[in-house]
Amino acid sequence: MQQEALVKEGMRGKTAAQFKQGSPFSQLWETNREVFQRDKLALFGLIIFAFFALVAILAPQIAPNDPFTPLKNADGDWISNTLPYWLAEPGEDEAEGFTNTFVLGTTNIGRDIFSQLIYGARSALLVGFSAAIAVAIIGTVVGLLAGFYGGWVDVVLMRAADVAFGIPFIPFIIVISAFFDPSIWNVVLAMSVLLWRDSSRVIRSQVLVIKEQAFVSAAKVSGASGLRIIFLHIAPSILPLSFLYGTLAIGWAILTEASVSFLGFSDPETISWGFMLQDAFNSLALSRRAFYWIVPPGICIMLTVMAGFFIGRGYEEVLFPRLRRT
Amino acid sequence: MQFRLNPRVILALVLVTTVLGMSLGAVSAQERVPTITVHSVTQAERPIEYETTRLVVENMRELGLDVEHRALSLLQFFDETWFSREEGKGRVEKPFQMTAWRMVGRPERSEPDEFTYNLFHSSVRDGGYNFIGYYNPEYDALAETQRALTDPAERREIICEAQQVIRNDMVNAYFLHPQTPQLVNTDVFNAASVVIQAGIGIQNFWNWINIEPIGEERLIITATTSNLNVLNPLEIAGDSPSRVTEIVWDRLMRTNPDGLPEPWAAESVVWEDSTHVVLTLREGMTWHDGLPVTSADAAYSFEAALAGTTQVDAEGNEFFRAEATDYYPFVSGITDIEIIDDLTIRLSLAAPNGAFETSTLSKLNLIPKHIWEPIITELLADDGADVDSIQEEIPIGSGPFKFVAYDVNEFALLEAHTDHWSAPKADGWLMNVLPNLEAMIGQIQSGEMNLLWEWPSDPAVLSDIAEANDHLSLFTETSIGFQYFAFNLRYAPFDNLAFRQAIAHVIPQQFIIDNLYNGFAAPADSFVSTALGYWRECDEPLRTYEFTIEGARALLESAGYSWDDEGRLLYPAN
Amino acid sequence: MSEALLSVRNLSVEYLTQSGTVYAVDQVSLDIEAGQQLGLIGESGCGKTTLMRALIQVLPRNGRITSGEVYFKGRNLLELTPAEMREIRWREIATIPQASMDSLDPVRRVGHQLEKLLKIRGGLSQAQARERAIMLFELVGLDPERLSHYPHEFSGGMKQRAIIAMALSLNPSLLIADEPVTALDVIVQHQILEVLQHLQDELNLTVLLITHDISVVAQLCNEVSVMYAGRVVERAAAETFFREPNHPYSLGLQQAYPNLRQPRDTLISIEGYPPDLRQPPGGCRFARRCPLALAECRAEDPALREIVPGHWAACLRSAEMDALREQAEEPLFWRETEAAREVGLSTVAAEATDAASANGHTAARGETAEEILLDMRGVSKRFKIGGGLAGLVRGQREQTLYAVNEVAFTLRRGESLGLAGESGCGKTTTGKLLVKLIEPSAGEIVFDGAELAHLDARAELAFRGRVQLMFQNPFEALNPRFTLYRSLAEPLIIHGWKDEEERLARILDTLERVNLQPPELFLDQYPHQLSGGQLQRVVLARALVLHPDFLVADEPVSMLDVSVRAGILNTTRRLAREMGLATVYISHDLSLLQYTCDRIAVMYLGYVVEIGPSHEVIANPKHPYTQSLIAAVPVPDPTLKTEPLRIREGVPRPTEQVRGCPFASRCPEVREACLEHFPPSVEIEPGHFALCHLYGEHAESPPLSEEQIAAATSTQY
Amino acid sequence: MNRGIAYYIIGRFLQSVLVLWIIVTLLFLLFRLAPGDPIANYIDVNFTREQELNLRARFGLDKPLHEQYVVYLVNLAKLDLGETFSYAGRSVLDILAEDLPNTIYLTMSSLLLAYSVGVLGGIAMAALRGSLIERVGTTFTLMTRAAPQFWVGMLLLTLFAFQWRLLPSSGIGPALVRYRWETEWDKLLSPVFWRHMILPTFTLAIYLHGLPLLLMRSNMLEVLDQDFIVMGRLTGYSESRLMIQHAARNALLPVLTALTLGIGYSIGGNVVIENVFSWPGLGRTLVEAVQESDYPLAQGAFFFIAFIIVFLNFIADILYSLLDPRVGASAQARLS
Repeated sequence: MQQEALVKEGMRGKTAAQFKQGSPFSQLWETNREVFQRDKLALFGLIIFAFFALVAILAPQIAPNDPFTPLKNADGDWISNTLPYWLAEPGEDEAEGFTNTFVLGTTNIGRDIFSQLIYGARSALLVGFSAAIAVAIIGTVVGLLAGFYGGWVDVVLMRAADVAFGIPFIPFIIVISAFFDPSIWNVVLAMSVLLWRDSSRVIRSQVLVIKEQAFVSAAKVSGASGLRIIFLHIAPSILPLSFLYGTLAIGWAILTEASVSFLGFSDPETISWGFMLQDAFNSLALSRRAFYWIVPPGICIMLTVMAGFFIGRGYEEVLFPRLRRT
Repeated sequence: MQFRLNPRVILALVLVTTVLGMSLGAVSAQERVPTITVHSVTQAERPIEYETTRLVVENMRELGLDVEHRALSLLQFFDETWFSREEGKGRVEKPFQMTAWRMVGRPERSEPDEFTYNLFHSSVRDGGYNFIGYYNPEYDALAETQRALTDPAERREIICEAQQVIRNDMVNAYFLHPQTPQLVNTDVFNAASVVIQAGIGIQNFWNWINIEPIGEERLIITATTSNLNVLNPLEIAGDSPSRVTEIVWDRLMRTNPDGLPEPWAAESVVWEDSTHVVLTLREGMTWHDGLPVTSADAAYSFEAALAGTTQVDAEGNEFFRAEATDYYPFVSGITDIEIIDDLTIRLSLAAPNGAFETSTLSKLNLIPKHIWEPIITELLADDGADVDSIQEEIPIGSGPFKFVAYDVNEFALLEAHTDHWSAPKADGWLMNVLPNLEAMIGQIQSGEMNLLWEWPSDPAVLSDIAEANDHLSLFTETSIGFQYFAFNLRYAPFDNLAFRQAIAHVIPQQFIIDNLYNGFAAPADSFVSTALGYWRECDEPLRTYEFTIEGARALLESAGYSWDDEGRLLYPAN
Repeated sequence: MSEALLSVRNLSVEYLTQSGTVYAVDQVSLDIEAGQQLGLIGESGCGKTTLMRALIQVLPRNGRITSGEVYFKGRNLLELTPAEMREIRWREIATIPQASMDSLDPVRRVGHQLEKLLKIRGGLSQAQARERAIMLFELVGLDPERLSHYPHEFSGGMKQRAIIAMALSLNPSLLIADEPVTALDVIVQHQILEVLQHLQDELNLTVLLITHDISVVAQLCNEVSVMYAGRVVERAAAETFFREPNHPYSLGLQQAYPNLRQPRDTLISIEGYPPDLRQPPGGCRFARRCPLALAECRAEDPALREIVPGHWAACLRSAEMDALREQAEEPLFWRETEAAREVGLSTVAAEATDAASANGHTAARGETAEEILLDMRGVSKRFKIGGGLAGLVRGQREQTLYAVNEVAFTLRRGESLGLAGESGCGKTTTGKLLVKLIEPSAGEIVFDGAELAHLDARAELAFRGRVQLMFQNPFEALNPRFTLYRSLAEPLIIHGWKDEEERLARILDTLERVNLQPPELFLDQYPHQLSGGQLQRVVLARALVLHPDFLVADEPVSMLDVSVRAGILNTTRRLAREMGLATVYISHDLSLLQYTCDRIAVMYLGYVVEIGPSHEVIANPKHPYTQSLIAAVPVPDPTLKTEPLRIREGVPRPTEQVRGCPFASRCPEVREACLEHFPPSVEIEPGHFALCHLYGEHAESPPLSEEQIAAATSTQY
Repeated sequence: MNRGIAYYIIGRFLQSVLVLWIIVTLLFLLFRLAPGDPIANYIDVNFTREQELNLRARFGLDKPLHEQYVVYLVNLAKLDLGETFSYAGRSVLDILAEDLPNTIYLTMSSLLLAYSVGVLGGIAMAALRGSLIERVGTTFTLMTRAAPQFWVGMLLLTLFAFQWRLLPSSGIGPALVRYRWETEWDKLLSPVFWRHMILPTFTLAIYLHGLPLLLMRSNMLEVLDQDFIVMGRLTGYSESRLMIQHAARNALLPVLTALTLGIGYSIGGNVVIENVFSWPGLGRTLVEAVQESDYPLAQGAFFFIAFIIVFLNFIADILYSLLDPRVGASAQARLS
């Protein structure tokens, strides 16, 4: 019956172009969609990223003030240490010669905290995503090469990973930041130099598993070259793992950048949430109980990092279904 | 994974663009003033200095200048400024152009010679403090003259003249003397007994011995944010160790609260002539280990500072290597040390030195010969080690406080040396290292600490605290140190007086004092602080450079500078 | 039935899954009387394991019992509290779970686990537990010294023995064994069966044996139940069942697999696969695959009825069965099922060719007429493991694994050769050498006149186009991210087929040849959308799409359900004939090789110990090892009880090369010479060689005494 | 212990030595080839060129790079980390030896707290899988892992030290108490020391408990699905016995390894918290040394931390192979 229907549809006459070529990567999209469809938290994470990405892109439009320029009152003096308008005593601002419209108040040198928070999203996402991309790429390439070629390639690359595991993470980044230009890119670079270690190991072991699968041997028997096997047969299967480690690296990178900024080794020309906290700490916001200054950057860091975790967990559940809750 | 172009590549690109721009603009005869780099340390290291620089850089841009603000960590900052004075000789290719700088107010700097000579004399251009490369024979003469004079009034006249020259030449753009807010717990101490030293504040020798406990707590407890890494009478290690060494080891003379030297461990200081001085020790002084202080100890204190060996460097040149590197310059003018009797010695100088009492007799620590002679002898035999590698287990001095315990970079605990002829009123002295300012203000409020003298952050915080806590009294003293912008006078555009003056005009002195320092600073116009009243009593006031961008532009215009269509500043036509 | 030990009444079990409710067990009733050994047979997914787990109530979290009663010694187990149920478990009903290899806690010593069980569940003291543990180990044929070993130090057979010991530890009234010998090598399998048989006789155990392998049931059980799609479809005494199966499914199963003792020319292939239990079809659930199905079979759901006393079947035509049986035993008849028609098996061409080739295959071949395609000349493969700097940093001592040793044979065009042996004998490595997936350490492989080691890049590509490999596990053999079209096009793309339409035409043609009809239907599918049997056909299609000269099939059907194995074998065999393909089959299963191959080579520790025409090797084995292997194969006939083996289980690790005969340590016929001299390869009959001293110059060498044997074998075992 | 494991340990040891050597070499290159003169900050502005040369000679910086490298390796082998720039006459080892115990106390107490809470929490989460409590619990744990440690420290500091003045804010104790501590025992027996440790310990533990908790949870879930647990159920063991004695024991192995690794990483990662709470440990010294450009000290502290990490990675591997009988054998079993 089925057969007859097919013939009626004229399937017999179909040309090659009408069949799915089935790009090895076409299912990746499916996997990604599955992650976010299956896991509400992962979707929530994605929404958080989208939100901060939007904030970062539109920062100049959203931020009421320049994050660096101290705000000045009518006399030209800086409006420093102002409480958020919703906490401040009404009328105080007029007496001081300005109108308090500051959502989160101002710093000790009159910078708008809310605007800093918005611009902070830029460096957070920049650091997070560039580190994630670097980690995913390095980890994937290293894992693929080590796993596929084995032998000396494997030994060398995995010993390199061991070395990366032996290097203390935060101290390394501190030393790099202190020795070279204090730049957000140096922090990203330093993190990328180390963070691939986890992903490469996991990807390598996954490659070892896939490599042993019959379809890879089949490709070999058919005469496929090493590169063809790596990119066509193995890579598509381990890319979700790369995504997983990439998303986890987002959190790591943001946290690390914050820590390094906090210790004072970051680029002073770039506003980041870690920098804001450092500024607050060094400007004695704690003793002023300036929670409006201390709490928001921390929450923002936490949210972005958690978004990464959520998405990572989503991937984990799809990749390692054993952990799935039933 | 190239994330960022090497800054040098960027620099090269900028240079190429500049050159291109210049060749394009070759139709106009005049040349643009090239991009100026202004150095400062990072915001994390010194936030206020950083903000000031930002502000000034903004204003310089108003003059039609292309200005880059280069904020660096201390290490790199020094590399690119102090160590990069001249083209081709520095640690980096390009010599610095303009940089934020500061001179910290140390007690020994109350003597004007230090700044007068060291900052500007042409002999210290290559390696010394005159890193800006100031060269003015007329000034050199003034600096040398004041050294030789022993009469204060005569010296003052010369020093006033020197200040005039520097101010008029706009060698450095001074803008303020910081005022350090300091707190004393008046529940613990009698407020009236606090002694403030001019240009320094409450962290002075006189205060430590005079401040009077009135209650149960009889210990002076204070803190520092900086390193407390060595306690050595022959080394000047930094601010915090100096606080300890100056009270554990006595000195022959001491700078009094007004900044002038007076006899201390020496009962009398008698100048036989301008190159010979006789010093007589007080009777009955003892070292903390109980032995008497004798003239042999005093003489040995000088000998130890003079000790050293002649060595040959890699290129075959001979040089003298002093063991006490830090103190050697202070005593190098001494040609002979003579013990006259148990309490008396006589020093002979190679040349008259007006600052000898302040910069030598008030600086050098008296050290016990019985302890240090073996150490120095051993050091002289050893090529590698300097005296600064010595840390005594239990340091022995003869000062009003004696050593109890010390933990590197943690704390130093001293107790009163009750046998001292001027024993302190407090029972002891404790300084903790607290890099965390939050902890510091927590402790001063809770009483864990009762005297706060170092405050590298927002002064308003301390004044608020003083206001909120009845038991805390606020003291402020204008520092003898100062903040300024240093220009590299060797190269264009800073080799031009009008240009430098224009820059001086765009420094918003009062704004910085009001906003960045919250009023805790005094305007500066010279390397001699207004806190040093005596040396500022000059006939003529110093020239003022008020904050005016318009004025600065007018000044430049009258000096032949002009602006191109894009508003960029152009050099005068030849 | 009143004296039944266990009585299951109308039991239904469901699983809640994301894609719907699976009605895994549907209204099943079952009885086991004390002392009875009931074999429960069925394909995977028919609900037998679920039934077992439901009996003792250890269903997975998403499973639940929806109706029915389970009476055990008169108590309804389903009404017990969890604590009461726990008491029943193991004490009364002990279970040997499926995959029992992993059922031991990996981080505790086996003895500890056994003793703990005896103490906690059996209430014994430590000393008593120890004593009983030793006794139990002896009972199952394990050295009590092994009590202090960890599970990973046990071989598969030993683990299974340990599990049996644990199952017997509390003297349960009922022993449930779920696939107790699956995944074990044939000799080990035989020995475990011997243990079970022995225990049954000794202890008069009541056993519920769950398996897909009817031979095991034939050997162990006196009662048989067949499950299909969540139902019991037949129940009979073992002898009756094997003599006169009533349900067509039972009949099909019995005839679907080659039988070493009664070889058949063509096997029955039960095309299709069991229905989706999320939506069980109305009517008879087997109707789609049944050659006897009538229109009413699709409408009426047959109940399990007693046909003759003690013989129950759920088939509308069970009354006519005696008459239909002969017809139903004809393989071609099974091509007429609805499922078979759907995959196009009924097409006249396929039928004709399959039948023709099947009939022709045993015909003697003129050896001279055909050219030699492949020549293995003393090929060896050694693997170095560990050692060197890499091994040093990884902490591995250098070891050499002698996987394949001096293997020599030739293969002619169109000829088929079977490689047999236990796991670890080097047959898979030989297969990889043949297709140049790995390079030999010594010796030469000459393919069509060219030495494989010295091919240049172009020649190698050409070689790759002529040689193909078919894999054991069809679920892994295709890239899960490729559509079938892409998978099939890959070899063509690699070999420079640029024209897409030509590629498509070739692919469609090949799919048709492997009986996937209509081929277009499959092209857009992903592997996970196909059943195992279909997938294996796709794998075959991919192997053949380049029209190779030579095919290596590594355990081509071992992962598939019995019902579809025959279909794959038939198709492969037919196509090999059609395309003039030389074929090497690799299998642990001699009956399969006998069915498919012209010649059989038996491997042991990397050596070919015997090679010869299939019928010769099977009917007249010369090498003691071959003899053991053949003796170990279970027979699906309860009347033919297998003999106890004289060979010990366990293949030693081939990490050192022995001086004498590699088989000496296990050989029941071992002679003195066997320990000293490497055996000669003796041609006993024309084309039938054995690597054994029994036929060579040392044939008269005296047999070893027991002590000598013990000394000779202790080093390795 | 069989020969396989012994061989495994030797192999792992050699591997650790190799890794350490590479790290040490990288460290050398990093510190020598970084922009800026290593002794720039140390050279007094009044120094003559001769004095500077002398100083270089003292720190061995006048020799060619490869000679410096050899000297450096030889010294490291003798555990001679050189002299500090900024602490007069004190060797780097001396300073670090003083810091190390403090870092270890803080690390161990926080890890102990974190892992006890984490393991128990993980078991509870696994037992409660699917419940609301589990969802809230794991989300909270994720939050603690996502929150910057120093920020949590700042908040705790504000509340407990500044607002309520319940706990001291920094250091290990007032000098007046400390100078009487002559030995480590005096310190450890002093309640003052423990009071000072509370805030940093909790701050760290809040962060650290997440890993063992999540790991334990997922391990438990994985182990609970394994055949030997099914077997246990078949044998009639009670669920709680299975949960604790069988599943938890097996699930604990990776957590123990994580703990061993965690010690190393915590010592490296405590840097931030040590600075927030002015805890005189390796991390604070490292940051100060970097800020002060005290190269020998920074290099020494870095080496110390790296050494501890590599050593504990080694220990973790060994521990794992001893605790899990499969691992030692797997080196062999990997053969087939």
